[in-house]
Amino acid sequence: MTMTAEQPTPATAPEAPSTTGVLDRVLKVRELAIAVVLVVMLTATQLDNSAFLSQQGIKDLLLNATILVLVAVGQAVVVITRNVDLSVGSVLGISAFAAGDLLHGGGNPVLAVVVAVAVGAAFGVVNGLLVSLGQVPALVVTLGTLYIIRGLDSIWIGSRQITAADLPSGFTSFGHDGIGVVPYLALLTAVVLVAAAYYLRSYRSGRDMYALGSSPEAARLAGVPVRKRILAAYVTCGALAGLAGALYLARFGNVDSGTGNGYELTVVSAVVVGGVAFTGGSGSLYGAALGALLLTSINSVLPSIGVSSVWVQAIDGVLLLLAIAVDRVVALRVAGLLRKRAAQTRSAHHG
Amino acid sequence: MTDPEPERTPVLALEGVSKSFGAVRALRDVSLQLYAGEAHALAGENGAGKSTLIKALAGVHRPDSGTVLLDGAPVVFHGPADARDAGVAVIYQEPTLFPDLSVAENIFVGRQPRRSFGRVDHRAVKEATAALFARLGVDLDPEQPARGLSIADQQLVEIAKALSFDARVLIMDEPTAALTGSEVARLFGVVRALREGGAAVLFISHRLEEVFALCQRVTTLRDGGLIASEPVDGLTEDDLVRRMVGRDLDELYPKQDAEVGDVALSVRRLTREGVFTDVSFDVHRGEIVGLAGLVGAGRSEVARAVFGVDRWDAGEVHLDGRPLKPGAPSLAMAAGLALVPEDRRAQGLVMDMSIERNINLTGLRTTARAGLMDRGAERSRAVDWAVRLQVKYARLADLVGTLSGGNQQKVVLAKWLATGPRVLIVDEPTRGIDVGTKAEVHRLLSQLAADGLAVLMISSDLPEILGMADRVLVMHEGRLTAEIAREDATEESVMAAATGRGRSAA
Amino acid sequence: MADSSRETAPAKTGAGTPKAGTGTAKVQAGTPQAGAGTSVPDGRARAWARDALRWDTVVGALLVVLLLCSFSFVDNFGNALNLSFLIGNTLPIAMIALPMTMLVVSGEIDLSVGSTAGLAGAVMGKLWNQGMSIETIIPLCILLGVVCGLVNGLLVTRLGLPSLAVTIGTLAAYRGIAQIVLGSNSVTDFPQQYLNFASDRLGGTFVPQAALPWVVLLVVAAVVLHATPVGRSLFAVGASQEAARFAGIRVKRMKLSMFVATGTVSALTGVFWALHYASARYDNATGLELSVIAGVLLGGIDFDGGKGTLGGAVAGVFLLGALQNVMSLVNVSAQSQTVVTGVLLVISVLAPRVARQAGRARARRKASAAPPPGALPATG
Amino acid sequence: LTVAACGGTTKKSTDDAANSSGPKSSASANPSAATKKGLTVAYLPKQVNNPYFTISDTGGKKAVEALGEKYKEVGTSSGTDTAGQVSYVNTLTQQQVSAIAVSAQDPGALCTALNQARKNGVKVVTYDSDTNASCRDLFVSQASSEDLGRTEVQLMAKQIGNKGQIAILSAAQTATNQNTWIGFMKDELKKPEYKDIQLVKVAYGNDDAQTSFQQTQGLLQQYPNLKGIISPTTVGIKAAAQYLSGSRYKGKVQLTGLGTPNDMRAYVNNGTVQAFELWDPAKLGALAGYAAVALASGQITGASGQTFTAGDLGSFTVGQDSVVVLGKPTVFDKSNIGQFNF
Ligand SMILES: Nc1ncnc2c1ncn2[C@@H]1O[C@H](COP(=O)(O)OP(=O)(O)OP(=O)(O)O)[C@@H](O)[C@H]1O
Ligand SMILES: Nc1ncnc2c1ncn2[C@@H]1O[C@H](COP(=O)(O)OP(=O)(O)OP(=O)(O)O)[C@@H](O)[C@H]1O
Ligand SMILES: [Mg+2]
Ligand SMILES: [Mg+2]
Repeated sequence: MTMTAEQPTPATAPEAPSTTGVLDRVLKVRELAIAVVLVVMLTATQLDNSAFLSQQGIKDLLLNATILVLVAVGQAVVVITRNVDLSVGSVLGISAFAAGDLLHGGGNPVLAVVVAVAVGAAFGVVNGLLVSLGQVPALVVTLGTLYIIRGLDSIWIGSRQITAADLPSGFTSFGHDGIGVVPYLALLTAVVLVAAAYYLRSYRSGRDMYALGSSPEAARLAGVPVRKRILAAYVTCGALAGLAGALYLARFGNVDSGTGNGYELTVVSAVVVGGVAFTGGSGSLYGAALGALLLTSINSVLPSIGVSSVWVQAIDGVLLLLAIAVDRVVALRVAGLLRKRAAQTRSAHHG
Repeated sequence: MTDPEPERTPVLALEGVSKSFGAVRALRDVSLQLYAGEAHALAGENGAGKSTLIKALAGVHRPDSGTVLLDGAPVVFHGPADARDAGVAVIYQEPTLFPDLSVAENIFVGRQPRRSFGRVDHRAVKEATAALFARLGVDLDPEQPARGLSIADQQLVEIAKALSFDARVLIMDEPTAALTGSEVARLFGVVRALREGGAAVLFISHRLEEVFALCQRVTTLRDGGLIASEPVDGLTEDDLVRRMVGRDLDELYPKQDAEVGDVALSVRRLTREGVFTDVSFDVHRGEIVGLAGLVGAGRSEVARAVFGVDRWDAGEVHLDGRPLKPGAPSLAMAAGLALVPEDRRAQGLVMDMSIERNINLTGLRTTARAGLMDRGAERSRAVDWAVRLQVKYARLADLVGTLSGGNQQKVVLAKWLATGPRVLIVDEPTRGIDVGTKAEVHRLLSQLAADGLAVLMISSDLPEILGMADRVLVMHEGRLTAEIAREDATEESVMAAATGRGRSAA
Repeated sequence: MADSSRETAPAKTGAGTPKAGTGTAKVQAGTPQAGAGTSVPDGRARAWARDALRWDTVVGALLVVLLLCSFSFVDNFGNALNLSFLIGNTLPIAMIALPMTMLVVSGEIDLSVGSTAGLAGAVMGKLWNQGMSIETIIPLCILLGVVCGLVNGLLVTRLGLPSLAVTIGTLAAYRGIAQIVLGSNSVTDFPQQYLNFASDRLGGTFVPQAALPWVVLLVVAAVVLHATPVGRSLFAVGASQEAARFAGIRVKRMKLSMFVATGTVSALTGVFWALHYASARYDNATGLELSVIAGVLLGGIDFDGGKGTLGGAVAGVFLLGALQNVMSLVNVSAQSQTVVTGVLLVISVLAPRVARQAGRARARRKASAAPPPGALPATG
Repeated sequence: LTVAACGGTTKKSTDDAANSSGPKSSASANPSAATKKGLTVAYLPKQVNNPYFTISDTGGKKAVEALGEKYKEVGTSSGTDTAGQVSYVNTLTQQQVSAIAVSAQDPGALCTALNQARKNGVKVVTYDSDTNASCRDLFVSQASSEDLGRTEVQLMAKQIGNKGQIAILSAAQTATNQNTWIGFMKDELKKPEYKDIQLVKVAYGNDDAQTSFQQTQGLLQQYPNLKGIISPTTVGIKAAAQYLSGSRYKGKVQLTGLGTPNDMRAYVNNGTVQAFELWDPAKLGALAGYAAVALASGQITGASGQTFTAGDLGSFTVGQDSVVVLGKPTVFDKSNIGQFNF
């Protein structure tokens, strides 16, 4: 018999506030690191060029980020479930045009936004069904739908384009006006972001997404409705890409069949920089949003400190590498710290 | 064979269930009844179909024929969720945790306590987890991520999860395989309480003494068929083994005396910060050295460091007098070291590759001729070892993941024994292996030692350590606390050192 | 039969996990199937059927069918000039697909291949303009590819960063450096004999001269991946990095060398590109990575690693190339071609799955009709 | 491979050989030859579905069909897919069309393919964006580069009162036509009447709305006293105008360059932009079509000094380097923009 030995006096309910505190902080540090980089970068730019953070400057920064933030948030939801949606650029393009087409005929702007979201969500359903029902690799499927939607988009649109003249002036001014320095678009984006993040954190179905991204097998055994959740993630992603399309139209006042081409790589970079792991199950929407903000800000910072556009792409790439490397090093450090902490608390318990 | 008690309806039952995987008939017309307030054991060799039966009960597999009865009425579980909703809690043979989620979230996934507007109450989740752990006597932080938990800790989390359901039926597939005595005792205490509270329990273990300690009834399977379903009272271990294996049991610990030779493996002052400290020991040719300790004592970590999978911070390791480079498993292998790791699914096997490929993964250089793979040599190496270890398989080209748990373990052993090592470290070598095969593995280890191999055996199965080791090393909290000669090794002396009480002379 | 076993492997549920799409390709080409422990009566026949149904075989068959149909029904397809166009235009993709397949099998990915090719071309143009001899420039450019691959590989293996993220970064960085190096210049005046080599055909045949080195590379890659210890290790590393490490495989070194190989071949491709199109610009080969990846994916290589065959990848690349050529010849618009490419990709992952499900349904029907022989697999 | 060249092959050693490549049309022209019937003229724009090219190719279609010939259009859906454009040239060669009218994504990369086409009897006309002169029979230029460069500076100077800082927002750094125009702008700015105008920066927006946006923002932040921006690209000017119209710089910072009336209508009407210019793309396409048919009928060979008639566009003479120029660009402002629809 092996069950005779004495029990090693386990502490009841190991309520260890120190470990908990560290953990809490660690979870936040991941986003904090990006935030710090962002703040440092903006401050340095401001010191170099005092016009940078003028009222107009701040407004521009926020406006530039909104569209990418929206798409990155949607993408992050999908990536958290251990999938990916490469078709977001195409979806953005086609829903922007759908909205524009409606407004072109003198439609209602609110309706146009709704239509864009609906178109996006519809493509989200397609992606989601293919991935979840077919149980096939998301990368391949969405690369496929990237091509398909792009092709359909150009067949439908042909050489037509929507220009600012076709749009009601209220719609375009919605694209650049705001309350003080905060543009309406940024407000809308912030609301969507907070709502989505709160949902992921505080609802069972939101937690399910993390669970199934972390281990699909365990999720199935735990009775998580895997297909439903994956579908929901894709629909969210599609809908947000659609919304981003509508905002794109408002902001740039111009859409043609090329709109959103190649956007997927930017979005994926933003999500990765924001610390959302491609292996699923970890990362936060705030991180993804910060990643997007960081990327677009770099592209505003470089021209305004007079860096020649020739250098922009190289600097972009190097900064992206730096951001993920720094994030990784910080994470490793913290993990090491935790390991030691854990060892210490363990010996303290048994000691 | 079975004599259903007419006055009671089983809570959950199988009737005439069959299930095939391709040509493999994992279950053939099996029936089973679980009654409230009764602990029911399921016995059988590796690959007998125990886990498959459990998965049929839990809605993971749909039986090819036969029915599942809930409270006497036929039901169809379309998935694990249905079974769960019907009050069936399952601990699967292999822990299935979410590595990125906290331990607490792992336990409550999909059924977190909620606040207003359906929001998850994170605080309640944490508190409920802490309470569960207290009940089980587990020392884990509810907010710790599940990633990095040892197999034993993972198993404990799985147990806590199953308990949290307050289920009517509790099904446990080898929950104790990775646990040491004290955790097992705790677990049994809790399970008894549940059973007395009216729950039906189905329990699988290859440690027969556990079956006798916990269960009232036992059902035996062999080759997917039902052999017997009978009360435990009046059965002996030998009876049970005969039902399972179809013959009498060989001696379980066939330890041969071997001539102890030179030092083969010498570990000096090995330290990995935060994991283990100042570990020194020798293993001689012809010797089996047992390494005992409680779960989390750091035994596996020492083995991993010696083999080079982890780096060490200080100290040195010599193999046959030559120093080993830290962090270089390939060099360690070349020097004649082999490690059978504890986590066969993540570390021991490539689940998506065939049995043959897995066995040959350690011999890529030796089976190659002029830099090209020699298919014939690969094949015969694989067949040779699969046969020697009695792996039960349909075809060598089948995915190793389709084997039963115990047979997977045998493939891991085969993979390493095939390298013809001079020093063999085995970490929980018989975890999940049935008694018959266990005896085979022990005989093999003993034989190898007799032929001059140096063996370091890590095991949480204390009788195994006591039965097989020439010498027992004991670890506690990352330190070696005792070295006990075979004559002096008893359950008491080892446990004393493992719990850090009697710091006997090293 | 392998098919029905899949049903129970729960890991196959989540879409992101090791997937079914290429599952049937996992038993490597030509593995002798009948086993020692086999008591399955028709094992060989089934194994053959399974082999024939493997996706890479299907893609190969599709390619052959497409070629045959085009020869008979599409005007101007079969003549030597067109075939040489077809091969010449697909060659850059086919080159990079070789190391990319191996890299993907080992569980990583390199998106910076197009940029590496562009950078090699840009450096080539720059040095040429400065009067260096082409015989010095080409080795230098290839060395540059080694460095590019090393950078990717070191970031991935040493820092443990995800390769997707790293190579998105270097995708931008290498292209940016190319832009800095060559700016708005476009260098076209490379020596004629080199330009000829890159565009001429072999004797009177339709085979471009440049296809010869590619065939050599193909043979080398195929042997390494499918018949050497290195190849075996790559599959193991891709399927389970941890288990591979515990088996004494040098995972990091393995991956690093695959990144280097990819960088090197990409640079070589960049040189070929500049000569083939007689133009070195910083934006040469933009977007090439997507074509490579689409071809490789179509050929049934699993991006989670550990699965796939080189033959499948090559067939996938040429299937896309041939399809584009044919569609242009029959005046299908670029937009519709895009749609066709996309549909093909989706089918490439859906079809094996549907086929498997159909097969399983058939097996179930058969099983319920006639109970299988009671023989159980022999023990050992 | 390298055996032949012990000392190595360098740029200088091949310089002489390089210029003579490409089949020169040696046949002589017969200006009075009849226009052949049943010809096929294939348009290969930089990018299909690009509104600008659609207008010009539609113009080409009308012209070609008016002559009773067959028209077709093929092309890549990306404006930077040079390899794709090459394979289209290859395909057209295969299909034995009579002439190709191509707007080249890259001046060099198409050469091999185009020369192969010419060897197979296909006439090659470039329009809008030229290749190296040795790879085509004729280039139909939208306007003389010199005219375009200089007039844009003149437009800008008028709008800012000959005084202040200006910047240029171009497309990609490799865009040949942009670079030529910018060269002439810089030259024009050297004139004494523009001594108070400083060109502070050339920025590149890569013909991408978002990048052009951010480059515009950067220019305005970096040079707070900036008075004007010249954007000689339709995408760039559109993006810059949209940004200006929604910012506090609207009306204060002047914007001019090349744009289409439809794109710019809203900004001219709301006061963001005073005037800009462009040629008529439909006429450009039509002229390319007439030229292609004339070449294929043997009425011209592309040698300088030859003359051909281009329907109601009138008669054109081939100039230096086998270039035909469409004419002067049109300036659009509030007074006339209503009359144009393209
Ligand atoms: N997914 C699967 N695909 C194919 N065969 C399978 C699968 N799962 C189980 N089997 C086969 O079914 C038989 C029964 O396996 P099972 O896991 O039920 O055994 P077990 O009694 O639990 O053994 P152990 O004690 O080793 O855990 C074995 O022969 C096994 O190889
Ligand atoms: N990757 C890791 N990260 C953090 N902690 C870890 C990691 N691996 C193991 N640990 C912790 O280190 C301790 C010792 O490891 P481990 O449990 O493997 O030792 P052991 O004595 O071999 O126990 P077992 O009997 O379970 O094998 C455990 O508490 C475990 O939770
Ligand atoms: Mg089992
Ligand atoms: Mg252990």
